[in-house]
Amino acid sequence: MSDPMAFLLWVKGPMFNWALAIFALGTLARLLEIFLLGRRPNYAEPRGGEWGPGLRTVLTRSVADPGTFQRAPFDVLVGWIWHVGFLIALLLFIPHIELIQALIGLGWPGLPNPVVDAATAVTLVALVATLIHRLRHPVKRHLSTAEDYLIWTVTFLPLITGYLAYHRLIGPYPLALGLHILAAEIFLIVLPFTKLTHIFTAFIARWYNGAIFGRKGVQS
Amino acid sequence: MTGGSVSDPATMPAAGGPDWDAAKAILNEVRHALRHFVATGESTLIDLRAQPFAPGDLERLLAWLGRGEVEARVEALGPTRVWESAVPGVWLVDHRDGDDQRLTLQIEVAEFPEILRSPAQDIEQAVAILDARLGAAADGGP
Amino acid sequence: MTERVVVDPITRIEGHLRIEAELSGDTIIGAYSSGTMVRGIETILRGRDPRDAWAFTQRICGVCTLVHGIAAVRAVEDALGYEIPANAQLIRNLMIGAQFVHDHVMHFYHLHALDWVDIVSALQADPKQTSALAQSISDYPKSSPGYFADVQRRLKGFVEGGQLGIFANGYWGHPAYRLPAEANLMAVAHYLEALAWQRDAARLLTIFGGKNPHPNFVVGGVTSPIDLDSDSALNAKRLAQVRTIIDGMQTFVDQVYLPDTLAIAGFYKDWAERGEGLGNFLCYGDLPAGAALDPATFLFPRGVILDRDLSRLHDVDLHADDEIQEFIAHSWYDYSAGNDQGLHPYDGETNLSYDARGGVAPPYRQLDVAQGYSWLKSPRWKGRSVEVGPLARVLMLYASGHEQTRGLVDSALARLDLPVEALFSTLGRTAARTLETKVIADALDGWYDALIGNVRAGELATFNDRLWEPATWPREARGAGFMEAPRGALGHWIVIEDGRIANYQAVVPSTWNAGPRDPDGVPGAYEAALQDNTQLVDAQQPLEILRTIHSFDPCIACAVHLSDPHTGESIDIRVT
Amino acid sequence: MAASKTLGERLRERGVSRRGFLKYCAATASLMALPPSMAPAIAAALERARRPSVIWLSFQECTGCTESLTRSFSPTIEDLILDVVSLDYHHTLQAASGEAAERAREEAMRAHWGEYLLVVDGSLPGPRANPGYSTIAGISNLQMLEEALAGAAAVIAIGTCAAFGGLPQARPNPTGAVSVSDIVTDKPVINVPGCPPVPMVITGVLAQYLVFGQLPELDEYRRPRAFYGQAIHDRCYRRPFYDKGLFAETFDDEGARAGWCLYRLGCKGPSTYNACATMRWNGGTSWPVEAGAPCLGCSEASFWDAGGFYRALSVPAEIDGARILAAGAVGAVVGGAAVALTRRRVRAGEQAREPVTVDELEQRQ
Repeated sequence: MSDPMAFLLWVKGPMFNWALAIFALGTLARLLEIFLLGRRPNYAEPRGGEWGPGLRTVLTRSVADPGTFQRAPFDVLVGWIWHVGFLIALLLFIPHIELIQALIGLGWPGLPNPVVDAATAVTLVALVATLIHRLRHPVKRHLSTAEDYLIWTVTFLPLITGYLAYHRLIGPYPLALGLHILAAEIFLIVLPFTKLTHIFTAFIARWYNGAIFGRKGVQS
Repeated sequence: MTGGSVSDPATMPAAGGPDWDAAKAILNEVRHALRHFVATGESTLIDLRAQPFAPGDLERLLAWLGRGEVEARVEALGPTRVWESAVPGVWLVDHRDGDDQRLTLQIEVAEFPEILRSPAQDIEQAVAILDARLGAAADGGP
Repeated sequence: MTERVVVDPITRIEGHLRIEAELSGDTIIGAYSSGTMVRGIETILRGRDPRDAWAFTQRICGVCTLVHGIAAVRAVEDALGYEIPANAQLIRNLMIGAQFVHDHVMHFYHLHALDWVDIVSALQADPKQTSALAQSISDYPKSSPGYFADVQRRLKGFVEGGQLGIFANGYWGHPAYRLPAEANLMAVAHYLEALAWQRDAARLLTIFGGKNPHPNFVVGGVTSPIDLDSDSALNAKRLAQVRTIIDGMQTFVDQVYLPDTLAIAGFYKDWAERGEGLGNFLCYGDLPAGAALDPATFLFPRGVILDRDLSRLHDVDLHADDEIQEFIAHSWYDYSAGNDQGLHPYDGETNLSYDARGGVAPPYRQLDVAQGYSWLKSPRWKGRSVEVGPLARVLMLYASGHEQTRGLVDSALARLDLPVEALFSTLGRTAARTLETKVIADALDGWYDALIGNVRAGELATFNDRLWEPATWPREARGAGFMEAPRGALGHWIVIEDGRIANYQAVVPSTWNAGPRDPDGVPGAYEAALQDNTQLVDAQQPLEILRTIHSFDPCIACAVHLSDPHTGESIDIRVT
Repeated sequence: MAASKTLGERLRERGVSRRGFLKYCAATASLMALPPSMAPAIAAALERARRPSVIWLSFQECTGCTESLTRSFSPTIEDLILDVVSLDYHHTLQAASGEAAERAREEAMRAHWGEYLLVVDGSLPGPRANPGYSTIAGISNLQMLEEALAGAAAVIAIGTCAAFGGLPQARPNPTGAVSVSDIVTDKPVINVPGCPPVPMVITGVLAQYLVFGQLPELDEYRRPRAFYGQAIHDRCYRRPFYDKGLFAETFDDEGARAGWCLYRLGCKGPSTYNACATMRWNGGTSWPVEAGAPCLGCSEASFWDAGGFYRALSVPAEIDGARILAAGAVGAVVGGAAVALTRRRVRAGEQAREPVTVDELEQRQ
């Protein structure tokens, strides 16, 4: 595989198919697993609705309460910044929309490249900051497992390779683009089997919590 | 064909700078060259051939630079047209081949373009040439 | 094996061609034409997106750089029943026409002229007399004694500089060169002039297709949109530029190419008696007047002439299995159901088989002509060996009563004092090329005016997106794309399955003309043209062979482009 | 054979004045993509320059590269043939045929052994392929290349076929075609890719060799940086539309007419390194993107197999149902195993659990 174009074609062709399939069916299996765990029937008289509070919780848990913010403002702020930045880069960069449209037929307007570029730069800085924070904070360092570092890496790689490819900071371009796609594919493959699954489960879990509390008539 | 540069008032842009990227980059370079020329007396050549111009950009740039007071034509290996732009010290040198196809188009920031100067070696031979012509004249020449 | 005169490489052509000729005394009694290079483009096409095919097939040839692109998009359009806008058809006509004019002029001056023009003799010419000669045949402005003196001085400096470059080892001084020194100098000047001219002519394809060689095409229309208010589309400035280029082409054809051809032909009238061969001619027809590819509206009529009988044009059906077939009796291929049958291109199959089919291991001195001796196949129309190209087209135009052609042919024959039969010859073929160039150069006006008329009327469409997406296609489709290329009838046959190319075959002009003998031993056009009518003054300097072969304007990379994946010899040593 | 003259002498003999010479040098600098300030250095070099002997071998090619060469405006093909190089062997242009042509090649090789420039267009059947796939004068391409290589000063591979294998090497490479650099190991090779290359890039590289007698600076693919240093996309006049997200959706919509970016129509400009966007084609007339055609990426290795000319660059090459199913099966197995593991853990937890009633708890207290 000495030829970067051959490498690019491999990551865009066979490797992409593998990654996509592992991601899709892995995620499906994980979601099935979670749903098949099932909810124990609750025979208690419901004291409130499930849907309203469930949706409310999806929103409220997405915004840190003042207490949490005061305890760990860095985690909240930087966490938000890089999550939003990541989503901008992922969903509003025009070549990405092009890819999604080719895959599922759905498209939407993108943002001008300089905006996406700036968002990516901010995200990269934020991610590096989280890593430094994690390494320097004694409690966090103690709590961190190998999986945490793996996940940081697979999240960071697509962004940095994309940034480098866009600015042509590594050459040749087919290699740079190939590395970026490969990084994204690794992200996809790892996603269903690690805590990255939270991309799909976070909102479900929040809704679930909210729904249970709502049923009990308690505000979560 | 790579048409000549005509300064058509209809296409003359309004006052202020052009708002297209290709021209801005060139004009910045010209500005830099002018300051350099004023400070040091060193001239600068900018090749306009290999620029990522959009269709019509070159014509717009030439129209924007406009025409100054001097225009010249050199006949050497095909025609070369030279004119001063409306910005003093900023010259355009349009080298053409024998079929009037453009070889290069350059902006030259200088007192006057090099191609107009009589080559020193030619001047060294000038007296001999003059003498020869005088000799021919004596023999019933012009 | 008898010893033969071998000419390999035949230079000043496109591709790799070898001619072997058997002599009896000084007369050629047997000639064998061999294409010696294969790439396998049709194999490469299998499984690909039919919309991409034009780019692949276009690289069959960089000389007739447009024709395979057009044939490929037409094949896909035929398969899908894909209509294109009238403007797109007009733009394609303009591009095809420009390609003809460009290609024919370059062929005459840069590929063919040195068979008739002795460069070295031009050094002896008197520029004044050359000027007088030039002015006597044309009003072309570059004809002053000073102009010819300059050319001569440059040529002299070049020869005396000691490095003859491309002119080294030509057959200079060969007795078959018969032009006076002045005519030679004029031709050399025009050789250089034509090199400069062709650069401008090529620009027409660049305006519509982005570059030349290998301009861009698209299934469903053309790539350039029309918008008079946009810098980045075909606008008034661009269209005016097209007009200027057309004018330049017409001027050169009228004032240089046409007069030069007639002037030079006058010295070589004996070449009106040899070099024809088959007497059968085929033409698919091309250059429609409207949006549809309707043979009734073609400038070049469709038809077949058999046995020189101009009174009867036979019809051609590209889809009928029993009309166009390819044979491989003397080609380095295998057919799965026997090597003596013919296959229609839809069912075409081709397995490279060099060693087993008689290919001699290189380095070799002679081909084994009893077995396979070429990478070209032998196409036949209803079993007949036919000639395609300018001569076929001019005969077709003449036979169908095209007024301008009749006028041009008759006046040229009258000028040269030759009978109509003179057309069936090497000289006739070369002259036909010039005359059809004139017809096409003039026809450019009509297409240009029609395009301008449409634009004025607000009809701007250049592309039809209705069938662009493969999802809109039937599961299976097959189509034939044809055109008249400068070298003759060109056909591409495509079979589409599930949006992909299942089979692709091209039968090209130089395969018709340069192909080897068929199973019945009937020779191809090149072979027939050389046999039994050509004498060599000097077997070491076979200039006569070059004259006749070059009169066909060989394009051999076009002619050999076939191969098949199901072959033991195909090996994949791609470096990745 | 008389000693060849320098270019300076030749031009003077043709009556070219000093101003004309200065202009020639300015044009040459521009041609070689050098800054105009290099003109005096070029003038000095041209005074001494002698036409190098060029032997041009055409193998598995389409003659498009030669045709492109003839479209060069500066220097023109006439100037190139008459002044710049001595084109001693070139099938398409040379007068001699057959044995006389081959003799011209052998004579030029002998006379300029160790000094001539070898130009190759077209790929060639490699050492493991049948040599009969391409022969000239009965000699296989490989043998002819190896013989000519022995005395060459340097090799220029013109066009994508010679540089990278090109069309003949496209999948499934039916004739075992290889590129020139696959064969040449001990001589400098310059790759001038493109299908065909921009005319002035070909002449620019030849002029560079004539002027400086050495090869230009090359990138990792042995391409001259001066011409292949930047991606089409980065120099494209339509780039601002890409940055704004304005795209032509078909060949004749509002966007196409306004000159918007062709990315969605499959333009390979972002991954293609070539000079089209700045030098343009045919004397600056136009170039594919200007004519509404997405860049095919023709100067890049493997561009024929790069997944379709009308597929946007970021779109996967092909979605292969069978492979997705296979990969999906792997994903399902892994996912299923994870499910099974979790369920077992849950069941184990359930079994290990000791149920207790409220009464029991109260009793324990």
